[in-house]
Amino acid sequence: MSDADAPLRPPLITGDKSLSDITRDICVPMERKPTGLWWAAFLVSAAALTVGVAAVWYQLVTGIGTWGLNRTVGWGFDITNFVFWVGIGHAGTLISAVLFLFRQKWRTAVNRSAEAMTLFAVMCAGIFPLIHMGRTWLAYWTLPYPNTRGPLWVNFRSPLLWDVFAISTYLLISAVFWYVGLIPDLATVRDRSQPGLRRRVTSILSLGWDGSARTWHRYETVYMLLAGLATPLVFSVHTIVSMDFATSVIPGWHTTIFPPYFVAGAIFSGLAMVLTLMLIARRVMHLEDYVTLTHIERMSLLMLSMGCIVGFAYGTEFFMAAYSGNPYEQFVFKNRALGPLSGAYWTMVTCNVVVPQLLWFRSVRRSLPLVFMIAILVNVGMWFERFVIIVTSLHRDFLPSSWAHYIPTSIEIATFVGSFGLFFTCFLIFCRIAPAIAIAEVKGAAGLKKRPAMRRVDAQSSAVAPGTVAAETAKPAGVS
Amino acid sequence: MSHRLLLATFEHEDDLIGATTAARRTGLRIVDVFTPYAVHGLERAMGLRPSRLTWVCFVCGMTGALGMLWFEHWTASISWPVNVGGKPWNSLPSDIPVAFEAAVLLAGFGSVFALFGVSRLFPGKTARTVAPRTTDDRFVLVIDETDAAFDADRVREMLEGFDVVETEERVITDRTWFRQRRLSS
Amino acid sequence: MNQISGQPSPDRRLRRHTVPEPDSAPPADELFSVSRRRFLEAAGFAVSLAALQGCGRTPTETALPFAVQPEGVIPGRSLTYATTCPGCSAGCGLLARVRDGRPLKMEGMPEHPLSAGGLCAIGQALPLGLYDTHRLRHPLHRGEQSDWEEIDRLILQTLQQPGLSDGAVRFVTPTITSPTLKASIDRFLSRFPDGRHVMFDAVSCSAIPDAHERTHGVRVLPHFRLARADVIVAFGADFLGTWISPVEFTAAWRSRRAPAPDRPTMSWHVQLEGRMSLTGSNADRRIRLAPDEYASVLRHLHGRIRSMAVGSPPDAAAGSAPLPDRDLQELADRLWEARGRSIVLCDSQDVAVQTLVNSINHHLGNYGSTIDLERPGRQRQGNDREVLRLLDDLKQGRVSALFVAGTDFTHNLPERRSLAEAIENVRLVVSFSERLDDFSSLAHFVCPDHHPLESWADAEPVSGIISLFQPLLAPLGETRSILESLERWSGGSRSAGDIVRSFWETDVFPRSSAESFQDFWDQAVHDGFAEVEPTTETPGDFNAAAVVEVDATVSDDEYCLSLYSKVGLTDSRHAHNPWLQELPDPITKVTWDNYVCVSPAAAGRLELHDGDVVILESETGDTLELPALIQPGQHDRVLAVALAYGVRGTDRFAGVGPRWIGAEPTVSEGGVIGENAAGFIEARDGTLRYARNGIRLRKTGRRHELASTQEHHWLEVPPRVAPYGAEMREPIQSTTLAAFARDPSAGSPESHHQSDVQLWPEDHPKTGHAWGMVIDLNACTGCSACLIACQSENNVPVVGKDEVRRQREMHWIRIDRYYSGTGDEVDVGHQPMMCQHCDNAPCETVCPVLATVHSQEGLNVQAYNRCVGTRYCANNCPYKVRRFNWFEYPHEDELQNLALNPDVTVRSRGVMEKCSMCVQRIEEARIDAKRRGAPLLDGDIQTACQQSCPAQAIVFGDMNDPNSAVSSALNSPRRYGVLEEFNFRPSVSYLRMVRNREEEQHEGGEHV
Amino acid sequence: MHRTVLNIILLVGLSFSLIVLISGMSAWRLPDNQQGYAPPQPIEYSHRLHAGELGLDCRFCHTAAEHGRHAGIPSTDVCMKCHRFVTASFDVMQDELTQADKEKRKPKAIVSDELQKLYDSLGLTDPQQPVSDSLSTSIPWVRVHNLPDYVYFDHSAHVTAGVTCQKCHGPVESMERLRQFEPLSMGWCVNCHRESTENGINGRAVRASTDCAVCHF
Repeated sequence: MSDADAPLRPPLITGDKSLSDITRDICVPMERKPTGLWWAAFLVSAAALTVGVAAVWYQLVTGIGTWGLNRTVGWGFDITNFVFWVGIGHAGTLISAVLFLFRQKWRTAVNRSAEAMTLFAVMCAGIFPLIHMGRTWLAYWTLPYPNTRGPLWVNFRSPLLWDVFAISTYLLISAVFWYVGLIPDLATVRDRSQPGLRRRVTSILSLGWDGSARTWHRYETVYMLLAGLATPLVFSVHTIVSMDFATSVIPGWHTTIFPPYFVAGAIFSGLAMVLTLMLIARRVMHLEDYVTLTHIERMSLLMLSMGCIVGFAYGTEFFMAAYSGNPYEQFVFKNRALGPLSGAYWTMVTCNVVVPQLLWFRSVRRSLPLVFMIAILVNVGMWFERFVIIVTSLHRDFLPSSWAHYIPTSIEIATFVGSFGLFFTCFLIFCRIAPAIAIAEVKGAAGLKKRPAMRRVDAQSSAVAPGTVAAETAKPAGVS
Repeated sequence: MSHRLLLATFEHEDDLIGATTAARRTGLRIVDVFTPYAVHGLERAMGLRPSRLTWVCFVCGMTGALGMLWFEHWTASISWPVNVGGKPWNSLPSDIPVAFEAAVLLAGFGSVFALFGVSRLFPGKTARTVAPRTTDDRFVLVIDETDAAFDADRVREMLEGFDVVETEERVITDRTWFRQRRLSS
Repeated sequence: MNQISGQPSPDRRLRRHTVPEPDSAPPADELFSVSRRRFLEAAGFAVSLAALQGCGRTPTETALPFAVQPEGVIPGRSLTYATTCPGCSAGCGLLARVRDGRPLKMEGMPEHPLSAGGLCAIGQALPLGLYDTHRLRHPLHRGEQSDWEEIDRLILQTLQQPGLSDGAVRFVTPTITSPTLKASIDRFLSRFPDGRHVMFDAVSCSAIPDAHERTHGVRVLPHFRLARADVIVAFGADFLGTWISPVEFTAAWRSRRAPAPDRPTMSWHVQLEGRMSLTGSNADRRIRLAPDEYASVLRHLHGRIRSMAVGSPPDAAAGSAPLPDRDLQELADRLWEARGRSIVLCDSQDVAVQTLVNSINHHLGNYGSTIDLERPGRQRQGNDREVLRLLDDLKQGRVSALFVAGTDFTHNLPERRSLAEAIENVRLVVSFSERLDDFSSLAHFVCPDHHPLESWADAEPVSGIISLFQPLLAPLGETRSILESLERWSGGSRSAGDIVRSFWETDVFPRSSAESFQDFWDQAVHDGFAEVEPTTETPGDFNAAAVVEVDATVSDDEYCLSLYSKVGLTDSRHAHNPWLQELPDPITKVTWDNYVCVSPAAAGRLELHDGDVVILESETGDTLELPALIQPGQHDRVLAVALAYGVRGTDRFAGVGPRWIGAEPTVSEGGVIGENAAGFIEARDGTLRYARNGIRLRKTGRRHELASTQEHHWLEVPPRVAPYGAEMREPIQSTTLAAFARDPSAGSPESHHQSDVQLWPEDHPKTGHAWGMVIDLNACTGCSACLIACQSENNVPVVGKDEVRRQREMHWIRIDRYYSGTGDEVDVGHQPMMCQHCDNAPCETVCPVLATVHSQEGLNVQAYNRCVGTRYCANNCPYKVRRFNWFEYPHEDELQNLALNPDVTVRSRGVMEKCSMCVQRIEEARIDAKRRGAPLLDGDIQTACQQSCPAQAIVFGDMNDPNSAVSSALNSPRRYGVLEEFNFRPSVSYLRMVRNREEEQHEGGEHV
Repeated sequence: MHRTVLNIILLVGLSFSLIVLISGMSAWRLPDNQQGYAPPQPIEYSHRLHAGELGLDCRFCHTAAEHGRHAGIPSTDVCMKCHRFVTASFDVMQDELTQADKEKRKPKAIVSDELQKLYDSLGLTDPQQPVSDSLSTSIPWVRVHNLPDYVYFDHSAHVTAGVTCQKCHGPVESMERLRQFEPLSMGWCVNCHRESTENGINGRAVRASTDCAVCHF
């Protein structure tokens, strides 16, 4: 339904913009010199990144022993962070692709940064399985390439190998999706720029885009295909990530509920991250006209519903454990809630289930500070969810003799901080070098109609039947 | 061979679509339209057929899925069968995730590269924008003046009915440019 | 290797010494380097890395062949030599596998009449003690490096000084079972008018021979024949762990503990003890009794048994017993029922108490059946009265020369400081220590003895069973056998080999029935031991008058301290062996420390937690600061501390394990591992007492983290998180003998049968061999010998205390020790746990790179060089037996690296490892069989853990061979698999534990 | 016109470099592949002469190959079995004999340079002298066939199964200086194992397992 046809809905873009206003508004922030705020943010992120790089370097040189893992808890911060970042990475694609397929026009305000976020989050995520390997330098052995060892292939039965394919496919497809979306905008930037570096780079990267309708026509097809591919991909990736646990034998991991549970969690955490970033970007980059309260409210509602789904999953896990009659399973869940790591469990429940219930109130949804706070808490809670799933299941499994504790070391924490550093550094650089909002899509979705509308009547005198024109113009922008 | 073209510039997509539809109705040969964003309905106005890139995507996806399934089966039970956890040689269910990923990867890349190929998009290509603002806020309709149905006055009148901002006649000789737009070169 | 079979095989003939003796002693400085060079040659393929790099290839490696090939040496194949274990005075038979000139692996000798194939952790750890850079390589004169000629000259010169040679010359050794050495010492001392040989055992049982002197007229240690005992009642004696001859006793004890469905009988073992010992943890009935209560209970028991035997009235003056009357009567009745087939053992150092024990055994008619005085043991000869007299003499300044060999004299005695001062006044102090220990740092001369694997010696642990030590390699340093040192100082010049050989010719050969000495000698060298006529010391008749009234009053002191020796570290000599330091104590599972064991009740009173530092204070004002450890099953009044800690020089382990910013050193620089508790040994009535009253315990508020390999010790899950109806885990299944007699499969939980249903088609039929293992939990005592055997065989690294504390110990086989019951009365179960080689292995499925897969013979194999280290396999292992190389563990000590088994890859950082079921041995045996052209037979392959097990609890073999030992063990009704209800299909099975009890089973099987 | 010429030149250049590249590929090896390695040895020992021309069996010197894991580099006293008497090449010694015969003198002892190194290593002044362990030093032969530490190859198992030495070591009897003939990569081993299991060795059925633990433990 077109916004033009639905006057009750508030407009997606406020502030009475023309097409070139949109171009200017979006391009100017990246053409200006960076603000002090940007620099401050950048320095903080870069410092965090440096800390992370140092920690990873030390770990690679010295050994995984610099992490707090042990013979019982083989995964801790590493895979927690991995799943956390993958989860965040999912919202980007979901917002971009799923909302595209559902013709939700408000996505245009956020899809570019959401996609970039996906890309950077998946980068951060991908680093963890790499560095968590005892011999990172042999990571390429997980690829089935012809070799002189027989050839010795890989184990396609291992969920970790599925992960390799899922994560790399996801990274590549996200990157392509993002880049394809960026091409017309790069052309716009190119044509705005003075001769110089920016122009040279954008003209290479825009691949000679000239705005031809024929190209646009194919482009739209491919974009829709990519969106169509990315949607099941998102589901498959987190399904596969969940299978790392679900296909194992460890009580607390071995459960069929994990794929939908993980996907819901991923969307949840992703939405929270997008909200967090959008609220910052909106403020910092003065995009109040593009990221409106309506957007925020809709995202909040989505987050609320995801929070409820996740909460339902938590409950279901307990029900299934109790109902299964499997003492190991029952123990793991009781141990989660009441054992030595119950703090993590209750943090998770509070942040992910209890706090989001505030979003039932419209006043909360429309209060930016509150929404921001809730989004941050959901991020925290979702990190703890992964921690709870991984560590509390591992630390006390079948044989009591091998029960163990897990305390992260400074190196692990520094690595985690570093992943945030990487994410924000990349994001801040992205804001400086590429249009943070999809210009062409905003223009297309803005529904800028000709004023005054009566002018169209004049056209009747020409060879065109007015009714046809009106119908044909309205339709594609609307329901179809 | 060169073509003599008429470039009509608009400010609004409504006008553009109106003008394009009108031009096509009158039998004019629409060489191309240049827009800053994907204008919905334009393809219908221009009479463009649905893109066949969907087929490319489908074929690539199927190739990826079937190829990967075969490869997984071949490596696990023909090339070097290894007993992994007592699982049967043919572990089809565990082959599905990777096959799916391969399908998506190949389909995605296949269709994007097909798009680049068909639309002649490649790094280093010099963009031949007909007007600098077509990537900002201008819509340009390009009509073949060489065409037999072209009547300069009627066309101009029609365009003005759609609030044309500017019209310009231009001779273009780039053969590639023609070929892409299915003009004889 | 088929040295196990009775028939001499070609390999057995190779058990001769081929290593040249260092008789033609080269000049002093060169000795080490020359032997090193020769050693390198002997290594055959000792490979030196040259830094030359040709054409971008890997560095050039040179291969040095022998110049002259010794006969019988095939590069890369090990030879087995029969010798004797020098780890303690028990004298177990040893088969040393020597590969390319390096002794690498110590194995038990199945033919040996005492040890019967087992070897304890100490014996297994010998190679690391051999390749120890901290062993002295030169003789020392007043701390300075010297040479033997100089030393000999100076010592002889000093000995001739007037006033010295006619003064008191004392020669201190621990128990010497070697007749040759004893003769040499006697010969050396015979030159002095007041020369005396004093035997001092660091942990002595002097009261037992003393009591026999009183009751039977001979001061001997009887030979306890546990294999003949149907009822064993032990007061504190940790005979399965550390007491006298644990390997022999374990084998004997185990022989009576194998109930079969058709013969459901086993011995009844009651342990009365204060602390929780390994033996107590294996007893059918364990009664908590403080050491100062032994006398009272023994007196009551004695009274009852005597009244049954001779009809005299019960001991009326005994007062009230600290034991319920019902229990006492049961003990007395069952002992009496099994008279002649029972035994009462006691580790008390009170001679009066031991005479009571003798009297009980006498009335039960155990002498001559379970207790052998005709062929007495010589495994403990220490005489505390003489030691105390020597200490007195030293303090009075009456000793002019002191020679100490084989023991760290001052370290193991109380009042170390005054003793050290007294020693300063002795004019000649000579130590034969192999390292600079506490005493040798006081000595004027240190004349380092060879490592026992480097020299000739002999031993007669039990009268009539005499065994040989033969050198397995040329000495690594410029050391000298004590036999040779004494020979030089007595004016002779023979080599150690000659000394032993000529002693055997004159003194041992006449006791044998062999025709010629050469044959006798050759056979003895080949077999490693010989059985000869015992040297008889006819015991007199039982002297009832010797049994005196013992003071049976139980002190009402708050605490009673029990000093004990720890399994694996019985002696301060072994404190330098990192394998033994990192060996988890079989009961507490703590490594790298000693500590005060306190009962849960006492800990509750003082609000103590594991690792809280406490101060022990004796009545005499001695103090000891140690971390506390809460020990379930310990008597509330008992505090237990292990001896043989706080050994000088153990700060060498400061650098053990990985080094990184978060690492804490195992021991601080200049510190020692643990604290020496010898200061609390009490000398009373002519014996050294290891139990004393009047101890005060104080909490300091400081903490000292203990490194334990087990965090949760109970079969019960913590009640707070226990699911309803599943409060207990069931890795260890057990039943009672009564239930077993009714139904041999009693104790099997209903729901836990492995299902035969498979979800998918069976694509992997095992047509060839199918390797499997069965572990009899009824036999396993938890002694942990297998653990060190595995470490030695499989190059398992030592990781240090900090890593153990982080729960990253690397042992491939661990002994899970579970308690069940309440905090006071607990049952203990020991369960060896290693890779179960599941047919449906969860680890294999999840490895992305096929680094762990299944072999066609049912092994779960791990290809280290393929592993990328995701640790997913370890996470998915339900038994948590996979071990990850968190760091590159140090291999900088080149000498220590010689202990590495060249048949097993040394794993690098970042790869997973685990039990391989000694696949290198399987492959070796397979190739051997192929070479012989014969099929692989059951018993051709023995895993390292199986070989070492003194209780023979582990059986390994081909499950597809219906006649193999493992197949018959698998058919036992006691068989079960851990977690088998999950259908992992483990190749390792366990045999359910049977306790000799009457009580009914609980619902669904009794747990431990 | 110019463009066409340029295109032709480019095309020719491209195909030329492709040919060079492809021909170079055959000489290109993966980092760990030591195939073709033929380092100079401390003594210029000729397998061609001993194993080829004189027809000595490999196991005459490499005695351990049948009995143990390592084939063994022969100990130096093995050389002395012949070289106690043969101190130089046959032709040179023969010439000297003839010459001495002609000149009616005792033949001079002729010792070749390479064999002199052998005698030096054994500390012999006269080849006829008995070899003594105390005087001798090992000859530092450079290892040619060198598998990684985590690979356990057993010579005796292969020799017993009937695998010829040449199967892995190549035509050593024609090599003046020993050269690694085969790649000795894992794939090479595995393929031989597979082939042997399928076709047998010398017509005898064998079971050459491809389990990891056959070589890696």
